[in-house]
Amino acid sequence: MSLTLETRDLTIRFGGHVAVNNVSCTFRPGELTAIVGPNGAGKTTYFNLISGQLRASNGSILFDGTDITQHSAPLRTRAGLGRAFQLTNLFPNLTVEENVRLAVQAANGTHYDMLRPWMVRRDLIARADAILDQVALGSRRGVAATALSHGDQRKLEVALMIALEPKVFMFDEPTAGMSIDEVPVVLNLIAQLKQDRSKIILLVEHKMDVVRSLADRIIVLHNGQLVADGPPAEVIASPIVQEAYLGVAPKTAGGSAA
Amino acid sequence: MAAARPLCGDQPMMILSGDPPRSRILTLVLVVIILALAATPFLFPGAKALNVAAKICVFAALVASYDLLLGYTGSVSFAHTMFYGIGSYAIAISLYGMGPNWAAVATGIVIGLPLAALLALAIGLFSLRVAAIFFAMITLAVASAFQVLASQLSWLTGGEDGRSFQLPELLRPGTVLISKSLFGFEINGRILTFYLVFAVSALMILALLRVVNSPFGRVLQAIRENRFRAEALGFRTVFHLTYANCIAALVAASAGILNALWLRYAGPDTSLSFSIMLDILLMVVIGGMGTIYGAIIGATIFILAQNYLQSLMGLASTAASEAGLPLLPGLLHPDRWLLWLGLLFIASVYFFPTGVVGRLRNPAGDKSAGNSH
Amino acid sequence: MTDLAATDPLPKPKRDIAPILLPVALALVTIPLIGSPSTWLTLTAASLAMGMMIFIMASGLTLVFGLMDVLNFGHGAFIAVGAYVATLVLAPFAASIQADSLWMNLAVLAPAALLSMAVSGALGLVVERVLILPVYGQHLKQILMTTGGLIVAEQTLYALWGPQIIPMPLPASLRGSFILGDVAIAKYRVLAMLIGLAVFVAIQLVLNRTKLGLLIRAGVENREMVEALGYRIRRLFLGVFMTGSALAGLGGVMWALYREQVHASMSDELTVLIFVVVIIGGLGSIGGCFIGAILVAMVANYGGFLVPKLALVSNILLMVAILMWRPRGLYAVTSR
Amino acid sequence: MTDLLKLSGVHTHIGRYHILQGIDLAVPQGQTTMLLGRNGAGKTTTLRTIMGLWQASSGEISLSGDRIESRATPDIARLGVGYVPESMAVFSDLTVKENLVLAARDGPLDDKQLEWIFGFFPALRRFWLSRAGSLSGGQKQMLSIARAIIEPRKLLLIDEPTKGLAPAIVMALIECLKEIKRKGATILLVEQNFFAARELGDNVLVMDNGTIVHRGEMAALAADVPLQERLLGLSLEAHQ
Amino acid sequence: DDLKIALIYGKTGPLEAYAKQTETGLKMGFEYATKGTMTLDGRKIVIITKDDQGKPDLAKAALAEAYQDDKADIAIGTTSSAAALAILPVAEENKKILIVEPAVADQITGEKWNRYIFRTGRNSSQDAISNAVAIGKQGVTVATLAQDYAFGRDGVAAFKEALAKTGATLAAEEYAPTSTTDFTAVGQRLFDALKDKPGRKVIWVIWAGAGNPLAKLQDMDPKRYGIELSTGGNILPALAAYKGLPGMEGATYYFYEIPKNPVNDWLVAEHQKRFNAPPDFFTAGGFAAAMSVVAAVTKAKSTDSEKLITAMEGLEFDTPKGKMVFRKEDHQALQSMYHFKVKVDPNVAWAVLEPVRELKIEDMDVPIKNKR
Ligand SMILES: Nc1ncnc2c1ncn2[C@@H]1O[C@H](COP(=O)(O)OP(=O)(O)OP(=O)(O)O)[C@@H](O)[C@H]1O
Ligand SMILES: Nc1ncnc2c1ncn2[C@@H]1O[C@H](COP(=O)(O)OP(=O)(O)OP(=O)(O)O)[C@@H](O)[C@H]1O
Ligand SMILES: [Mg+2]
Ligand SMILES: [Mg+2]
Repeated sequence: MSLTLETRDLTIRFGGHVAVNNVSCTFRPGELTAIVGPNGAGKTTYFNLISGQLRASNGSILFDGTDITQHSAPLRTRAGLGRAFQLTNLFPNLTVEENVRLAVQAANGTHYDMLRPWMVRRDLIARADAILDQVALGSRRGVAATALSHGDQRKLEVALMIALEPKVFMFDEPTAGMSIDEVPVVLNLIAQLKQDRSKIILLVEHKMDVVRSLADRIIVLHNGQLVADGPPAEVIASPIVQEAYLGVAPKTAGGSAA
Repeated sequence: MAAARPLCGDQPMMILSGDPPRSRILTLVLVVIILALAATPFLFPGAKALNVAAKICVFAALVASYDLLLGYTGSVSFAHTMFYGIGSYAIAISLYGMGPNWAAVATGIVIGLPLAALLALAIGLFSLRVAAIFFAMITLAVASAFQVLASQLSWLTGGEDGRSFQLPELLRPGTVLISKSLFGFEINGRILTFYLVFAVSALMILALLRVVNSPFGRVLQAIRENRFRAEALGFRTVFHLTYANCIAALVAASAGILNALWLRYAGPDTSLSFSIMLDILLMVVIGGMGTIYGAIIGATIFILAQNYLQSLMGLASTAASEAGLPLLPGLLHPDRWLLWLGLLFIASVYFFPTGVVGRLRNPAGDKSAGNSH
Repeated sequence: MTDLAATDPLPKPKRDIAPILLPVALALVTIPLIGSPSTWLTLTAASLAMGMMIFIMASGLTLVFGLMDVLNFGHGAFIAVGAYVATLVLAPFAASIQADSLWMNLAVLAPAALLSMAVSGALGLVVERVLILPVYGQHLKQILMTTGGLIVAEQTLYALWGPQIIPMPLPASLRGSFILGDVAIAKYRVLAMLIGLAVFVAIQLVLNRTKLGLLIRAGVENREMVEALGYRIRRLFLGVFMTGSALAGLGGVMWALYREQVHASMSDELTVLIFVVVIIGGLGSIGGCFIGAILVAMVANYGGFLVPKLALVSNILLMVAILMWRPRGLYAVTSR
Repeated sequence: MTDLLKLSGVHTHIGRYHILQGIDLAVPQGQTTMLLGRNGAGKTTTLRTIMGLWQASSGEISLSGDRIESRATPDIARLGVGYVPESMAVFSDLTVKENLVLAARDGPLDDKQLEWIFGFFPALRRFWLSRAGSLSGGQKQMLSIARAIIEPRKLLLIDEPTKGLAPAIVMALIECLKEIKRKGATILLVEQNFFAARELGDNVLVMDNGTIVHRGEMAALAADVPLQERLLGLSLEAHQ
Repeated sequence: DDLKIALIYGKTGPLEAYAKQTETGLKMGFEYATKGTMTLDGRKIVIITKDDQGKPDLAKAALAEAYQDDKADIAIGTTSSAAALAILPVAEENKKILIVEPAVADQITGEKWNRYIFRTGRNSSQDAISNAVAIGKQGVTVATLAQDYAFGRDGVAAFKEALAKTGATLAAEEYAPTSTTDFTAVGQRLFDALKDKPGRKVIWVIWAGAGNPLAKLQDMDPKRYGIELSTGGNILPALAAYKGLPGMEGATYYFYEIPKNPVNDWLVAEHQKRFNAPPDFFTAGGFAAAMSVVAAVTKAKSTDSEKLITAMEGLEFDTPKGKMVFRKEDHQALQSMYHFKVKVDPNVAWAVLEPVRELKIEDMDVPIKNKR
């Protein structure tokens, strides 16, 4: 199994603030790693560093044996790093279907084809429709992305990443704002992806039950630092998670959890 | 082969790249415009009508190329007339310098087009990385610098006066190709030039239609909508934008070449001035942004207005004053035609927010949905 | 680590003074290049005054374009209108203008300027309601609307006043220069400098002492949310637009007096310049606009003296240089 | 008990779409009313219609007896309505401080109120002078909530406040809202997190397809698993 | 049939004010020359006007239209020099006479000339030379300020050449962009170039369009170095700005009070009567164009282009500026210019130009620049 994603001493500073601080970690295929940590711990920033939206101040990122630290975001996506955003980030005035078709097209490598009309590419259209059905958005095909409700936008966000057919999936709170009956759709999807043992899956999630049921491994970020790494049960039980994250022994005015 | 079958039957659709006008009235209007343009030399004899028709052709192509940038990539550039000017000047300078022969025409094309593309490339690579409004301002600055340059290099460009030149024998008005006795019409070099302009413009518009309806064109739309997301999907947007800029620049330069050939003149006022830039903007918006067909309609409406509004107003003004109406004659005085042009700018936004094409395609005019964000 | 303890006082913003030092540095660097101290002083004083005059005209645009994000290509119309309106007052009182008494001159000038501001402000009201309101947030349509408005305004001015240039003589007491040794400082420029400073201080105070600046920036980003916080943003935008228009009117009077003539398209020579100043300063920053205006004037004057050929492109060079140093202008108030 | 907010027969159209199809609901004074429902049910649209951000095409909306359905958004806000939108809508160009300065419409920032908010959301203190646009997702959510509670409001409309918040902060938020309620505010809360809903809600409304399909007490719904399954498509207990 | 005269001019756009003067002058000129009958050679004079907005492409179209669609016999125009240059070939293609008025570019009767082109207006050289003759003398030192583009440079070149013949010396040539608004820098350079020179010192300014460097230079107080300012004439509204420059000398094309002849007397009186204002630069120009047409057709007894050309070469005709002659070689109308001195009269809205002397055709050596 040669496909690995590794970060070495990954660091980024914004002015004086170190958002991700010396994080070294390796991710392997067939393993779903959940990344947890308080708000502002640096989880999204860590993703941004890996997928290229931000450039590291220090450290390096290795993917599939190559150092991609200096690669641009599009290049990393093409190399197989897929990313779904925490704050929904779509093509607002294009329809749901057009949104996905673009991702399918990107996965297909059809970037600069300007000689053939789009219509001719029936294969791409069919694939886009299949993915929409997969995330239960088939009925909303022709609606502009901006007219979707928040939960539906979250699903579309996930659909875009699936359409990219990446080797690494980075989910950033995929279920936030999704209604309880829809959550299983996404969870099943992730579970399905897990079946394919050749993919690396990273999941940022604040819902602990989701983490518990899906994760093979949990890493904990706190103040930008990696403070725990291990099997779910062990990590969740650790004092740092209990205290700083779950707020079981709260320092602020929080009440006790059920 | 099964997949290809139905498409073979769809030849007209393929010429239009699968993006037909999608409205019966629109189709009708387009057909009328195109037929009228094609038949101008026979339907409307006289220097003026032919001039207007040629100008419509040139501007339809020019505006379509601008629509590629504005309507499809969403970048507001003020440097488009610069490319138009490069085409014009290239042909003018080479015909002026080398004399009226085909080698000079070829030289003009061979120098003008790559120069335009190169400059578009440079502007693209330097400034497409900055925010939209800065891009607009940088292109504005570059365009005005280019204008200064054109007026400073007067030994080359003729400065403020521009360059008048002669066409190769074949294209001159005096060259009679088919004499009047044959059809009752005389086909001379001027009419041949007109058809050259017509054909090349039509080809360019069809090519642009193909580009915007290709997978590449979809990516441009995606960039317009959300550039950041397009990057995250793996599209290297700087390349896409640069290609789009280069294509637009090439078409604009070609339109410039056609215009210079038609006018036998190139100068700052006819090809570089900021007011032409604004006219182009207006034509895009009247016609309908992001539709390509809008370019044809916008150019037609605007250029007809530009050429006939003044005389029309003269008639209206006389009529109004003869009818003894107060105030109206003054407002309709032909010298005030620019006032009405200004009102046209404003009215276009009010009444055709999605352009004529948008209006015809979607008569309901989905207004409130536009406010949703 | 960098956690603040709950009792620490909240941090205070830092001042960014590099842009302020820029014109100072520029002035100092040119001393040896120009050589003659009197020439240098003349040029520097002239630049400062010209900068203030440009600032007066650009200040309106920096409110409207920089802060409110309205790409107003018709700003020049307000400048012209202001100038024309001033002639209404100045023409009947030509005698007091020609009298060589500062007080008599000002007694006519001040009401003329105030009337200009009032009229162009009122025009701003109409323009905002009719042309701008439907197109907030849509740059392209703003360009069309305001260009259309500019054409209409110009044509109306032609219709009312005729196409010819109208002379607008400088008051007698403001002609000529104060001569100190070999240094000449035009009197009118001293007045311009005073007015420019006053405008600058006034805008700064209003924006810093109130929430206005914040509100406008927030309103540009998300109008709905500002309304949901209980602010009547429409009225505010209207008010700011009118202020911008009135400032343009004032600028028009100042400029017309400087050029000693009035013409409907008198602002054509200024439009690009003013946009450059607003961009250099950083969108929405009054301070940046102020420094930008002075820089533009300085580069034009020092450059024009040292390397006259440079004058052709000095504004554009300056803009490119500044944007290379700070891609969003001197002070990046907004992230647009 | 009086109803602070009342909607009757409210219909809302967005463009061609008919989204709210006759909403009748009442929010009792001093209580927390939960608005539940699946994605696309129309919860957000309901809040936006109350806030005047969408125009109700018919029906009545009254706030403490005054009709507000045709008032402009700022006027509704000035009646003492605070709003936390679903998209958070922090002003990303402005700093945290400036966001809060704007939110305190009636005067300067009140230090005591500020310290009280910092108690729940310490991150806001830490990033006091940072651009709101650079905050993390959860921090933005905190700022958006802080903006609504920086001044006392009569009515708070809150759209999914817990999404993206870490469990500890969810706790803090629950405490915070409880305290606000104790101080007399009325809350209409859209929530997908059932744990939070149960902790906070006095009453519950369930929406589907642009109408209210259930109204009742939160405690009753929390106890009735079959009802939950019928209304919300899933047992809530199974879900944290 | 009618005698059709087409007037191509920039009636709308930036040159509107000039164009209107030309039109008025032209109409009054025909009226005067035909003694109010508006008939010539037995044919009724019909004036067709065409607006080119000062744009070369529109001017070309307009002239082609005038010759081809409207069948104009003679065309007159146009306001902008660039547009005038662009339409020269159209006259040649259509083999019809074009009288250029009031565009001033030298090239019109220079390298871009063709045999169908005549010009009643003055050319830039005439302007520059008359100014050189007016201010140039042994012992005078001159520095020039001009716009930095072809016209400014050509004007200075012609001026320089003529100045050399007068024995004056040229100390500096400064060029500033047309868009210049602040003249402090260039003023300093001019002062530096002149201030230590002996004798009379003059800064000669040639500046077309709106910008007005004179007042700005004056405000910098050139007198303290004994420097005088000088420039050519201008239209009346622009002369208002000369009020701050009493005593300034230069040479002008026309000022309504200067020429003393019956034509001008009629024009001034009649114009004052009809418009309550004296005639201006371009009124006189339009008037002269009309007079030349009448003289030419009367002499040729035809509007056939060839006959007209023969008749017009060397043709002498009266104008508000006195006698003009179409020079045979380049068809440029040679004419008097006027050396003036500025006087300020508080009752007149503009500065009054007092005649110093008339620079007659013989006083100026206007080079022939066309290749015939
Ligand atoms: N562009 C930036 N400039 C300055 N600070 C930043 C920037 N981006 C992120 N930060 C800071 O870095 C920290 C980490 O942010 P990040 O978004 O990674 O948090 P997170 O772990 O994803 O939190 P959440 O669970 O709330 O989404 C935050 O405190 C944030 O304020
Ligand atoms: N701007 C809009 N244009 C058209 N339709 C819209 C628009 N906004 C929302 N809708 C539609 O209105 C319906 C209700 O949306 P709303 O956002 O109110 O749902 P919601 O209950 O808040 O869902 P969620 O839990 O996903 O946030 C959805 O079907 C949605 O697609
Ligand atoms: Mg995050
Ligand atoms: Mg919602």
